[in-house]
Amino acid sequence: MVLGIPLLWIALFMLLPYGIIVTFSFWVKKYPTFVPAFQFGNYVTLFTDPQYVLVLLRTLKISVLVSVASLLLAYPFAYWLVFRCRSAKLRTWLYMAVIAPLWVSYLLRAYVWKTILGTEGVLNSFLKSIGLIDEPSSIFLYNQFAMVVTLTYIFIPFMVMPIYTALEKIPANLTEAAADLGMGPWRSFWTVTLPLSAPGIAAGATLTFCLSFGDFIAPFLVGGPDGNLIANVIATQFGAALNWPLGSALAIVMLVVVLTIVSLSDRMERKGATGGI
Amino acid sequence: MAQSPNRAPGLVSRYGADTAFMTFVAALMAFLYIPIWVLIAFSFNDSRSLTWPLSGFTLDWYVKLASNGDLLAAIRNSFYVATGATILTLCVGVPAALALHKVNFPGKTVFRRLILLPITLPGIVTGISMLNMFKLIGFPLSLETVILGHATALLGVVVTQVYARLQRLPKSLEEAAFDLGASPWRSFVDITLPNIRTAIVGAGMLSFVLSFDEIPVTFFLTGRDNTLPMYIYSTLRRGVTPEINAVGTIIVLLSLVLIVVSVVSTRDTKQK
Amino acid sequence: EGTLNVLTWEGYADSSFISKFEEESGCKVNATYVGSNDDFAPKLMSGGGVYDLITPSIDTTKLMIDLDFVEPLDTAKISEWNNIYKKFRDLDGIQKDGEYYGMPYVWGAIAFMYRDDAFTTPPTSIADLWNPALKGKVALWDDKSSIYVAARLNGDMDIYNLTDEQIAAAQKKLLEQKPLIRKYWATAGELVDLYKAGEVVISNTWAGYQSGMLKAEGIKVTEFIPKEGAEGWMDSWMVVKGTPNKECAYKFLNMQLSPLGQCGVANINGYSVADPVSAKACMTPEQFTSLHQDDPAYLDSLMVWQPLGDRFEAYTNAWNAVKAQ
Amino acid sequence: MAAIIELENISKHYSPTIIGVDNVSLTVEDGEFVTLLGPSGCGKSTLLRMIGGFETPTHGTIRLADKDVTWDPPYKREVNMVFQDYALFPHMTVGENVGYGLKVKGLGRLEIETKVHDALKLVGLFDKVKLRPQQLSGGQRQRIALARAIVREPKVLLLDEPLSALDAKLREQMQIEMKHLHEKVGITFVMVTHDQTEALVMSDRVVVMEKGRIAQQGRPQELYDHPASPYVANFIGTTNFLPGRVIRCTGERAEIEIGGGRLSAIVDAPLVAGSTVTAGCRPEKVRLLAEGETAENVLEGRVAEVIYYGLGLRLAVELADGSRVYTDSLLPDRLALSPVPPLGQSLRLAVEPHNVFVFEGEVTP
Amino acid sequence: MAAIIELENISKHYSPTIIGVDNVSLTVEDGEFVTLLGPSGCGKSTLLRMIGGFETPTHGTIRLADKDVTWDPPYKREVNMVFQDYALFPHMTVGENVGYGLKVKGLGRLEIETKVHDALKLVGLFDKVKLRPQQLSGGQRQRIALARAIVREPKVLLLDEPLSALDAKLREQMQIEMKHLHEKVGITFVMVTHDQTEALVMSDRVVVMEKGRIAQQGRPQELYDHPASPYVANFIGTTNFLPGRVIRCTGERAEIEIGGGRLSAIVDAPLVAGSTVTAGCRPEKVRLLAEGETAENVLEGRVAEVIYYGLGLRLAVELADGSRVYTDSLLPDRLALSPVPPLGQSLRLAVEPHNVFVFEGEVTP
Ligand SMILES: Nc1ncnc2c1ncn2[C@@H]1O[C@H](COP(=O)(O)OP(=O)(O)OP(=O)(O)O)[C@@H](O)[C@H]1O
Ligand SMILES: Nc1ncnc2c1ncn2[C@@H]1O[C@H](COP(=O)(O)OP(=O)(O)OP(=O)(O)O)[C@@H](O)[C@H]1O
Ligand SMILES: [Mg+2]
Ligand SMILES: [Mg+2]
Repeated sequence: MVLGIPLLWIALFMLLPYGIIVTFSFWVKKYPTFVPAFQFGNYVTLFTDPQYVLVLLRTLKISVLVSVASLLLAYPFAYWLVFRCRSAKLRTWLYMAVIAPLWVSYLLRAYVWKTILGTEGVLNSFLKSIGLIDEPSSIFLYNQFAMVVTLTYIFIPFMVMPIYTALEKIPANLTEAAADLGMGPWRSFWTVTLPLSAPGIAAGATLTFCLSFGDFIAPFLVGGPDGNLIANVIATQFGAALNWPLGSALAIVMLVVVLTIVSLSDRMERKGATGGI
Repeated sequence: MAQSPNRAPGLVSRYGADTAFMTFVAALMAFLYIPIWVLIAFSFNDSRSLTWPLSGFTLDWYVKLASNGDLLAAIRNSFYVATGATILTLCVGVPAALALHKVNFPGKTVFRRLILLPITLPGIVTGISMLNMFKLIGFPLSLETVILGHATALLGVVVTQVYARLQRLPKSLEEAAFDLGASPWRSFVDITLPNIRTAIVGAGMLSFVLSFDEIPVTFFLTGRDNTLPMYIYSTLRRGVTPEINAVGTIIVLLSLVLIVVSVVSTRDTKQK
Repeated sequence: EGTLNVLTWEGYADSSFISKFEEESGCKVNATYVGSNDDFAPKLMSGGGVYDLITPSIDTTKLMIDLDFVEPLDTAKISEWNNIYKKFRDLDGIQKDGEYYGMPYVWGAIAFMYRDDAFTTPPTSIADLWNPALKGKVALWDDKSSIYVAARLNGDMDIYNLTDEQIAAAQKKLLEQKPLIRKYWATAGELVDLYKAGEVVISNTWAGYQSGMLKAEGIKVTEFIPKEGAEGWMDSWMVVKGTPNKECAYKFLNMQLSPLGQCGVANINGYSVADPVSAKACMTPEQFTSLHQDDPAYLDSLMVWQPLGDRFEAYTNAWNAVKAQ
Repeated sequence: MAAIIELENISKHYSPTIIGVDNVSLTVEDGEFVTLLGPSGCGKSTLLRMIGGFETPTHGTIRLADKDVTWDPPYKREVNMVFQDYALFPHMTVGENVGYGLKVKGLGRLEIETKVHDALKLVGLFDKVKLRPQQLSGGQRQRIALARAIVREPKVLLLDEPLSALDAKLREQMQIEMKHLHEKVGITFVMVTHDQTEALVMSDRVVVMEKGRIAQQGRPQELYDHPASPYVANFIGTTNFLPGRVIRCTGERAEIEIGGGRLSAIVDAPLVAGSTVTAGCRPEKVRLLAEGETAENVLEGRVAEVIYYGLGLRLAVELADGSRVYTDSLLPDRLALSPVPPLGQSLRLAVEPHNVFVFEGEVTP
Repeated sequence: MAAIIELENISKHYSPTIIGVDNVSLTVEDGEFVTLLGPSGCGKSTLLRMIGGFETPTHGTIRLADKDVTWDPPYKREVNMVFQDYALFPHMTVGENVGYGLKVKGLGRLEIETKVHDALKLVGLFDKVKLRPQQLSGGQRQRIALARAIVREPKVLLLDEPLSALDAKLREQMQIEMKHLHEKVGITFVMVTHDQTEALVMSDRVVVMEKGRIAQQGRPQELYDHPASPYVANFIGTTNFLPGRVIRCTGERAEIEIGGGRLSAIVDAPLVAGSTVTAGCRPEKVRLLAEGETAENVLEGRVAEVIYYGLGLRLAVELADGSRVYTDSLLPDRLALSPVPPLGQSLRLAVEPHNVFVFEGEVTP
């Protein structure tokens, strides 16, 4: 029974739906909707029509940038929390403080960046007031930069959590051993702490990457004319274009990309696990 | 008895590094919280527009909020969906975690992969695939389909958290219960459950929050009813008013309370 | 006696006039809002039994009929049917096999709009949206309508029957414009915000609606019909096939054509209405005039949307390709 | 005394290649204190867990009090286990922990309280009844685990390395206490340990295991004095192994030629003259000969190392062929002895023939 | 020999109430093997970690080879540490682990390889160079940790309970091996342990700690034979404590009246007649008197318990006042002895006056 319920659930709400989108992806669009068929036209379109390839590449780029940006922010923070923060209470509170924004509406958190980055927004007002710029600049909003900032802001907790856990699991005496063997703080970080936290980085990067990869809100809110991401295209295919087969094929592509990333990072984590921490 | 730092040349660089770290942490906190303060500030701003600078103080938006039937209905729906999804996902996720932990069966790795997949899988794929299914079997969309969608999408959250806790639970505890005459069911209720309780509560709380705030799956699976984020999403079309910021502010306050409660409650169990 | 679930645009079931209807008829109205005409089909596609009434625009009504989502209207039960502008009643989009499926309700133009303080010489042409001096200050509706705009700029005036070459030319034109674009606006509110926040000074617009909202915020904008002409649109009420609430549905349709409904929506959204008789009864003369209710020439000057049928994909595909770049 | 546990040809194959326990038969008498002793991985825990019902054997039969329980789950067996990590329930107080097994039995509240009280008295921790296990020290937790098992009055108490988590001093103390407890409650104890001293000090019978099989079993003294194999000799206590050849063997007396001299030994079975053997003897059975004193087996060598270990001295004496013989002495009275011999000094050692073990073949300890 | 480590009035206060180490001064000679011995929490690790540079003292000065290193970080000190749980890097092979500390020195690849090779040879694990630490057994890991520290040729090797994770047999073996290693490499060893035997067997000097302070230090034999306090007497080896009163004290000889009789003892400092004292003696210094034999200090009692522990016998003898005295005997030759006395038999015990310790006041061991 312990196994039965989850198995049934998986079969009903995961395997069946995935099976159906796979099927749909071979169907064909025909006015007014679409009809069953078995052909690879949708996939051919996806890989020959430059618009899809372009969007896919752009989505990959944005997702990588978001992962890297979150990593650069999250890692030093988690590192400081685990190894440098002396007060356990402060550590708990700061950790909670990073996770807490998750509880605030995702849309509002994204939306508020419009207010901040806009031409007459908070950031421009601030820069003007400290005399850094004379004229409000429009370079902050409605472009890929704004999307990366917003997505990083939203997904950073998902990077902090696994890295924190991974760092916490590193026995203190390993870094002590490194110091003992003559390694200065930097070298001991590069040779011991960083490699041992690799599984956490992998997990966090996977999560932020996949979450950004599937986002369609940020382009809508803060993206510019060149901000279309793959999820927007899928939504369009299911909405405006009424081309569910093509949309399904896109979803399959997305699924494959995510599965690839996940199994890559799984392998990395497993390698870390045999690292035995 | 206090140590004098000037005796310790090695410590100077350490203090330097500490300062750098502190600055960084402060900047990160600013990055995380300035937007939230901006959000809150606008809920008291007396202009309908969400553009800088603020023009004046008002509580109107809170008053309006209280009388906005659609918004209140959306909040109610969100509570309904989040509660339903949390209960369902716990009902499926906890047994799944137990199965992963204890039972050895063929295809276990596939099972694990599958059940954890929705965590990383973009919600849009979950939403679309389930939409396709409901469409195919002719099941009308409603809040209940959203609940099913959320429960599926959040399954992995529950499974990972509960599974992690189970892994940390010494196997000998349950064996000791068997040994003392407890049947498997009894030892689960008496021993395993109390010891994974905080993980279940934590996973439940996280699921609740994530479901409450979920958009992509809801977007594809909801019928005519709006959840709160969907309501906000649709008002984005007409133009967001600070009413939404007022809702956001209330959510921030509520989550603060919840966070404090959860911290306090986990601290309690630690003391035990 | 029953609850009507309507899938419609905001304002079309506004409580300012619906509550009165609910009181009088005893029918409860439950509204869900769409953001685009493209939302109707997906929402109805995944199973029936959810909505009773919908209000797609004239380019989408045909699709609804072809998808078999809606049922023929019993026009005898709509008391003011014959008061509706004949031009609208005769539109192809709401008929099939001699039966009417849609009840015209409101109409308007996809006009253009600019911010007064940004221009010394008021723009008069679509070409002004291609003016490099306005780099980063232009917005355009995120819709296949963009193709219509670009096609007109290219001089292809039969915008609903463009050839592949003409669509490609329009696509090229839009790509030329892309560097100037601040944002492709998706929703009415978004465009309003863009103007308010000073991000944008010129764009196309749903005539009457966004300018009204901006005026309320104290932002001076002017709508204009460019010399290349403007598209016109018209929304109709349609009854979803197999609705169990037929009685309430017809009560609702009648109310919407009555002065209550017609002025209700005109006051909220600033759109022109389909029944001049009701309009005359409830509007001030100024409002009546400013909404062009008595101006058949204006109506005729608009290129009212037409269903694209098979060509739909070519248009959307071109537009998506522009966005993808 | 009747047999309470009977294992008949028990095997446990975790996989075709991983064999935890290999065809073990063992009978434990009612009230006995039996220890399973062996190095890590030899299958002690597996065997114990099969008695407890936590593993099912792949072969063989387990009988408890004449009842076949081979396939019974743990909660149906009248045995209780004390786990190595104690497995105290962290969410229950000490009292609740001890009472849990009674609650499951469906006893009344009052009865449970009395029994818990008695059990805690027995282990001397009644004042801790309201505390949580985490608030106790290692030794205290250990005793609570004992109390929890004993309170159910099982026929057999199984103990898997019950003392291994304690420090040396505390372990020694607990060894004595547990032995007393065994005498008091009269329950059969089956204990797993890899600590030789622990096994010898505590048990009535020691079962030495080697790679899933029983290498030898018997009373502690028996095993120590008459190890059946070099493995047992080496595992229990320290043994000097001296490779050699049989010169002659008459009756129970054998003459062995070893590198550094000659040894006679009392043997159980006759040996073939000329065969390769290994002679063994305990360091404490080797004594230093005084000037002029003679003995049957005399070995000559030089002091190579002196190891002091509180209780006494261990000398490593290097024989002529370079092999080393260790000799222990307790120094019951230091002043009465000649001073500790300096490194390099020549010495003569003696060992009685009945203290020499002889194993066939060569042995690499 | 020169002092290599000098600790001067070292204290470590973790907080105003938690005092890890309390005003300790200690000098370690070059090449010595010094052991810090004491029960859990007495500050052994803290002291060692301050020498290694992992903690900074709140007071006092640490000098290594005459250089003040009190404030130097670990990587600037010429000492190396072997951690209790080895702290091998799980993401590196054995070879990389051992070579890690050389890489930083800027040695060439070839030189590193040679040194790693030599170090692994030294600990007998050269064939494991390509494996990961997780693939090794506890004892092997321990030796790799040793090799990793030694390969850097530090002036001092610090060892924090290096053997505590090993089983008894392996531990014993490693004790000998480590002692040999110490002799071979000639590096100063400072080791922490809470195992008395380990301390006594391995070290040149033992430092017994009690609550952050040094209770006594000296050669193992000195400590065992002349414990300075009941704490030391009890912590190192087993001691029979007998409460009593001083009857008279002339010169170095004191007469003590105890519950079960009288004892004379040789004392260092004169005692006040009539004062309450506790007499102590080691079980192995107590011998059974044969029929008719006499001795200076004779105690009479009955056998209350017989404990067999391989090496020998321990008898618990109950004196007239109910107190128990333990006596150990090695049985160097079983047959030469009278049979083991049965429970309840009357016995006479003797202990030489110079084997009786006298501590002032009452002692609750
Ligand atoms: N669950 C298991 N699956 C596979 N092999 C196992 C399992 N449990 C034990 N083994 C193997 O069976 C053998 C005996 O294990 P067991 O735990 O009984 O040894 P042990 O004598 O108790 O050792 P230790 O002193 O280390 O506890 C070992 O080789 C071990 O690797
Ligand atoms: N980081 C720390 N913070 C606060 N107190 C500490 C810390 N480390 C040790 N202590 C305290 O200092 C005292 C000495 O600890 P230390 O670890 O040196 O003892 P130890 O002799 O090594 O004990 P063990 O044998 O258990 O390892 C203990 O009371 C301990 O609780
Ligand atoms: Mg075991
Ligand atoms: Mg320590």
